[in-house]
Amino acid sequence: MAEAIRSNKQRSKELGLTGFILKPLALTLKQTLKSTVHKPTTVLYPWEKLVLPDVYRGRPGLRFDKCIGCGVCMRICPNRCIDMMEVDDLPKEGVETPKKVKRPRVNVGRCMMCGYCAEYCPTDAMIVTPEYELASFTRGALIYDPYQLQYDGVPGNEVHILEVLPAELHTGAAPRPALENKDLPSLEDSKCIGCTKCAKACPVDAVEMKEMGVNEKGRPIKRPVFDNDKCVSCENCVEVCPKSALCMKEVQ
Amino acid sequence: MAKMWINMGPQHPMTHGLWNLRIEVDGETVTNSEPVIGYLHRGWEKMVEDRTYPQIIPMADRLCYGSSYTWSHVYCLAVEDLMELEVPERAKYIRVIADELQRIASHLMWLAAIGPDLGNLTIFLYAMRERELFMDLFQSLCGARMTYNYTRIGGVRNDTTPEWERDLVRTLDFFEKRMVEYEDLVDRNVVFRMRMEGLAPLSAADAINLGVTGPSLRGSGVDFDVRQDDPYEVYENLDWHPCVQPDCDVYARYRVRMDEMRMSVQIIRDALKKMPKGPVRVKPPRYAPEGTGMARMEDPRGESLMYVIGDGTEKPFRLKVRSPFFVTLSAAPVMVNGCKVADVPSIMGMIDVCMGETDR
Amino acid sequence: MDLSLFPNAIAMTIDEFKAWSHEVVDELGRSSGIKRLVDKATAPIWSWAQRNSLHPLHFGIACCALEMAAASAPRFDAERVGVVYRSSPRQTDVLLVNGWVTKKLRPALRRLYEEIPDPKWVVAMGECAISGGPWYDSYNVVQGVDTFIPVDIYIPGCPSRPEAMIDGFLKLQEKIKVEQQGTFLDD
Amino acid sequence: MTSIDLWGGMDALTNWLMDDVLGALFNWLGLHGLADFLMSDTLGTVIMLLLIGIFVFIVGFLVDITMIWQERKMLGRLMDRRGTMVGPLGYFQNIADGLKTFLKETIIPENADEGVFNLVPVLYIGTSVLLLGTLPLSTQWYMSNSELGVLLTFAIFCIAPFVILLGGWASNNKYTLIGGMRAAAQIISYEIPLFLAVVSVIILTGSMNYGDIVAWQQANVWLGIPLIIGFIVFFIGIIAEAERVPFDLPEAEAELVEGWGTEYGGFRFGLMMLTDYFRGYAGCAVVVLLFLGGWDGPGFIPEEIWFLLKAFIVFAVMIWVRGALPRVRTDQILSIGWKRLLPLAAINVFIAIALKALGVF
Amino acid sequence: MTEVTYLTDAFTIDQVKEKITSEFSSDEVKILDKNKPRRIYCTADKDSILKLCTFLKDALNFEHCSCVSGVDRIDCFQVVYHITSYANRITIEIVVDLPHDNPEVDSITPLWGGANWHEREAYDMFGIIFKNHPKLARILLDEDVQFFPMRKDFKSGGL
Repeated sequence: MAEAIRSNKQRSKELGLTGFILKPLALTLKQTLKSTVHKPTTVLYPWEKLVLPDVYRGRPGLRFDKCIGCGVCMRICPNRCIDMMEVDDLPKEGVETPKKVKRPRVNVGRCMMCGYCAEYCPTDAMIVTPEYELASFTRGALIYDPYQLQYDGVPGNEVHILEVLPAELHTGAAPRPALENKDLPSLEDSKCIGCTKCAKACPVDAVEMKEMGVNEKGRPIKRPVFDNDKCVSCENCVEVCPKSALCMKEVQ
Repeated sequence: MAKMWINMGPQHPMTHGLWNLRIEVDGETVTNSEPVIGYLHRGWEKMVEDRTYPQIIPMADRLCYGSSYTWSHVYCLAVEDLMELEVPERAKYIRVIADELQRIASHLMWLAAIGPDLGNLTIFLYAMRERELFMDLFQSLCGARMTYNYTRIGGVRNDTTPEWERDLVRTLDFFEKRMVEYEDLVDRNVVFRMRMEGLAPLSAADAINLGVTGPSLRGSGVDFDVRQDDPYEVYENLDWHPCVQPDCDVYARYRVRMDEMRMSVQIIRDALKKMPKGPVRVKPPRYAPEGTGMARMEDPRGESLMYVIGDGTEKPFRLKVRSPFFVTLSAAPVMVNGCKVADVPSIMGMIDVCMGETDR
Repeated sequence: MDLSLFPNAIAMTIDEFKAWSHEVVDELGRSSGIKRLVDKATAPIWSWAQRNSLHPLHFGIACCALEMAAASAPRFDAERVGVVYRSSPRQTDVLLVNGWVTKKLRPALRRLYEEIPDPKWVVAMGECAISGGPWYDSYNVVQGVDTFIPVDIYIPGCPSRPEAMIDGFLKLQEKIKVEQQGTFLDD
Repeated sequence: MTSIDLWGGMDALTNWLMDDVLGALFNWLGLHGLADFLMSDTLGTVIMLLLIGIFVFIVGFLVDITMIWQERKMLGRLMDRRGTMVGPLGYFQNIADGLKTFLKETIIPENADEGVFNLVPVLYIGTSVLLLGTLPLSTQWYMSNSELGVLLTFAIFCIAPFVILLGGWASNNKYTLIGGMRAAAQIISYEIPLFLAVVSVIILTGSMNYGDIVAWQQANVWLGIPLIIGFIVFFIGIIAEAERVPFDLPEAEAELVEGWGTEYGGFRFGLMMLTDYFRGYAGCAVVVLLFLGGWDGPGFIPEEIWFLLKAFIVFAVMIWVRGALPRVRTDQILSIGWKRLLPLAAINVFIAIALKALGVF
Repeated sequence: MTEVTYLTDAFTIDQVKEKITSEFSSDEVKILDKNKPRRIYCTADKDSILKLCTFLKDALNFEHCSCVSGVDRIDCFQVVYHITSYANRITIEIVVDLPHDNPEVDSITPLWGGANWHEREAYDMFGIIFKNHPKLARILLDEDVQFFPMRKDFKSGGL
């Protein structure tokens, strides 16, 4: 280490003071000539625009048809600026009265563009868009409803999680997308009262109620059964369960 | 001249950020000074207590916006220490590369800031032009210019693409040539040297006692660098050495940071060669165990430390941030007393102001 | 005012004379319609001048201040659009708020707003200035600058890109073009 | 050496205007008494002087606007960015800046000294514009061609620092007070080497009139070559005089917010920024007149164009120095002035005496 | 200017541990058995913290006080000291419990100047009083603010 210190001391002396101010003057003259002969490195913004990489996180964008209204983005958003909104579905040919669907509405005036909604979205409906020219005259105009939020992005805009489980880190396992090692809801039989709320709440209806025999008053006892590969671990059922009989079982 | 108190106040071109240096002036020389902070206090540590562990990473980016990557990195290190989570080897190398890139970008921001302080706008423009190159690198790696949200607990967000590594090498070569230009403009300029040499001496004993760390400490000849004395990630098996300057004036602190930029380029090149293949991310547990976790790291401004207490839920019970500039600023009166009013901006500029981490 | 020699002369002090003559000239211009004509004719010139030289205050709060600095860097040179940072509030037109406003800063920012001479505008840059952004539940951050200063342009982005800031200034120029503040003859 | 004959032209213009147009009109109307008064010589000379003053000011003003544009554009290119782009080549940016200040509300700090606060801009701008009157552009294009031209110029140049001191005190702001005191401190440091350099020029040329100096230089050699040391000392002194970057302590951006001009807003600030460049132009003009042979150049270009070309080149060097060097501290400028510039200036005077005594020139 | 090099009398972790245990009785300073490279964890009693710190600074050349953090454990307050030694390359984490009603502890600013602002911040955020601290005043919040924001019983709502 001592050797390193002395070399730095010489370095500052060896830089020296050649000609007092000639060096900076020469440098600035060279730069002036260079940027007058061929244009300086300025990007003339309103006319020339930089091409941003697909990964760039401008405002969040929504692919309307891919969204299943599960609300994972609402839960993961650190700023709580996403909320689900009942809107009519996009007009399709065969359907006259579009049915009501839940889609995210983003308050862009509060979103810190961290990209979490795109990362944790199970169906890659929420994506990151390279749009940054969002200046507006009023604060209200910054609350984008699902229709305004639409953006038909390129596959590069989707954000995927490719991770490995801690247990199999040294076994050389290839990283797998998040949905393969997702946490799954598990049922505590004693608390469940069979109210079928979780079945209604599930956006991908991966929950169906099965009769498990009859209780003492003769009515059939219904217990939810989870179809594990359909489930997107969006925890709607865990939240809506009145007796909090469901909890997410972590995959370690 | 009667002594009078001047507020180099919250709105002042010298303060890069919002703080107020009250100096007592007798004519032109400063006799007493007292920094007043708290203008940017947003209660970060209180807000962190009702967010889950992954949600805090973008918050940690916004602690010190000059070097946001290093802060989310030290947060992830602290939580991994709490959860005893092992990070894949490739992720460690990528984190070190991103750390050193952020160090260069932060030092370039500091170099840009001292320009207007000393009265010359050219160095501001040149340094910002190079900083754009590094922001492009980060932009194509993780999608944002300044607040990257790139580390995750248990690794990094996405892997580096071969094109990105090619751009990285090309940018580093180009940057080495531009470093010679900065030294032409500043080191070989007698007016800059006149304004910097022999100014605000901070002896090694004072620096250690006052808790100053990082380039300001190494400018006083103390050979302490967290990457070397308490190595984290993969700094042990990279060949580099900390840059130290023996004479403890403003020029030494400037020299240390310029050498550190070159050292960072050397570290990145070495890390790129030794980076293995493999996964970059591990699925973190959702609930942190009861207990404490602590991590220390070499931030461009000094030693940054995070102390996290987990209580079994998915939110931290307490998260304490030790900001290097918070302590260096408390040592500011020692440096500023006795110098001229015209020197205060150059001294303050040289210790690389960042108010986001100071006021939390 | 001494009216003893009224029909022939009136004794006035300087200030009274100044006020009186100002009043007469104003009255003359207003009644004869010249004032409106001159204002109508010169309005586009003033609005062109105001649009093309918006000097924001050299006042950085947080991360968006770095992007404001990057906006005047060689790549996105803001001086092309007429944006030069002045360090004294007396010589600025635009108060660019670029960061979160805390309780301690609010009175200082309000005083800064008052110090800026009259045709002035406020641009809230970044989520923290628009709505308190990531610090929505902080005990010390004001949730949005427009709670205590009238804001003209909101530029989202955390931090907003330098181009977004220049885009914000271009929108501010459109706003100035539409509502022409301040006329030549009335002050 | 072709040059625009300002006085002859103005004489003809006033005569035409007075005698042929107005005089004939009033004679036609039958108001002979008024017509005679209009045709009288005294009124003619007054009107002529007025017109010459207006013309000289307009040319000075246009050159000044061009210099502001040159500074912003060249500084931009020096820093690898585009500089101003409003209007053709960015020329209208200064006009926009100037016009905008007309509409700004004038604010006077509440317990500032009202009278002095208003008087300072008047004095500062007045004396700086007065400088244009003393500087000839060519043999015929001048406002006053007095025998003691050089002395008059430097006398007017030195008024401004005291006005700055007054302004700094009047606007009741701690920063401006320090800014004003620095202006006073700065004037002591560079004045004496500046005048010694001028003295060496006068020793060689023998007269203080600009016309004679330039004529002497046309006859012999440009004074910049024999008195190269004096030229450098003078150039550094003029940069300090015009308060440009290496020595712009009174208006130091970094530590004193805006220096002494912090409290001036709106129209006053616009004119004061304009005046800084008036003083820059006057400084360049004196450098060209004393050391670079004034309007001495090959014949096919009029003398004024030669003069302005050299002035813009000298101003370009000033911008170049501004781009490359940071600001100097107050005590450092004093030490430079006394320890470095004064000996050089003294050596330069000896050289001048030696050249004169040996009869080389 | 002497360059400070740190290869002189460095101690290993075990030497430091047994020096501390030899110096202080177990109820004053208890070393926890959690061990990580270059880290020592221990808890200390309220009154013996100043004695421990002077011992660390003088005998075991711990030169740098990295961090002093306050914690509100609902039933009691805690002050956690992280003290680093450049020579031994060790960081020691000392946890001190304080009663919840009047949290008071000796200040270590006389030993390390760096702890000055950390202690002022702990006072500002939690109301922990540090005896004979040179200037114990609020540092981040305004002087006239009455509440201590980081305490668990203070509910922070948007302003």
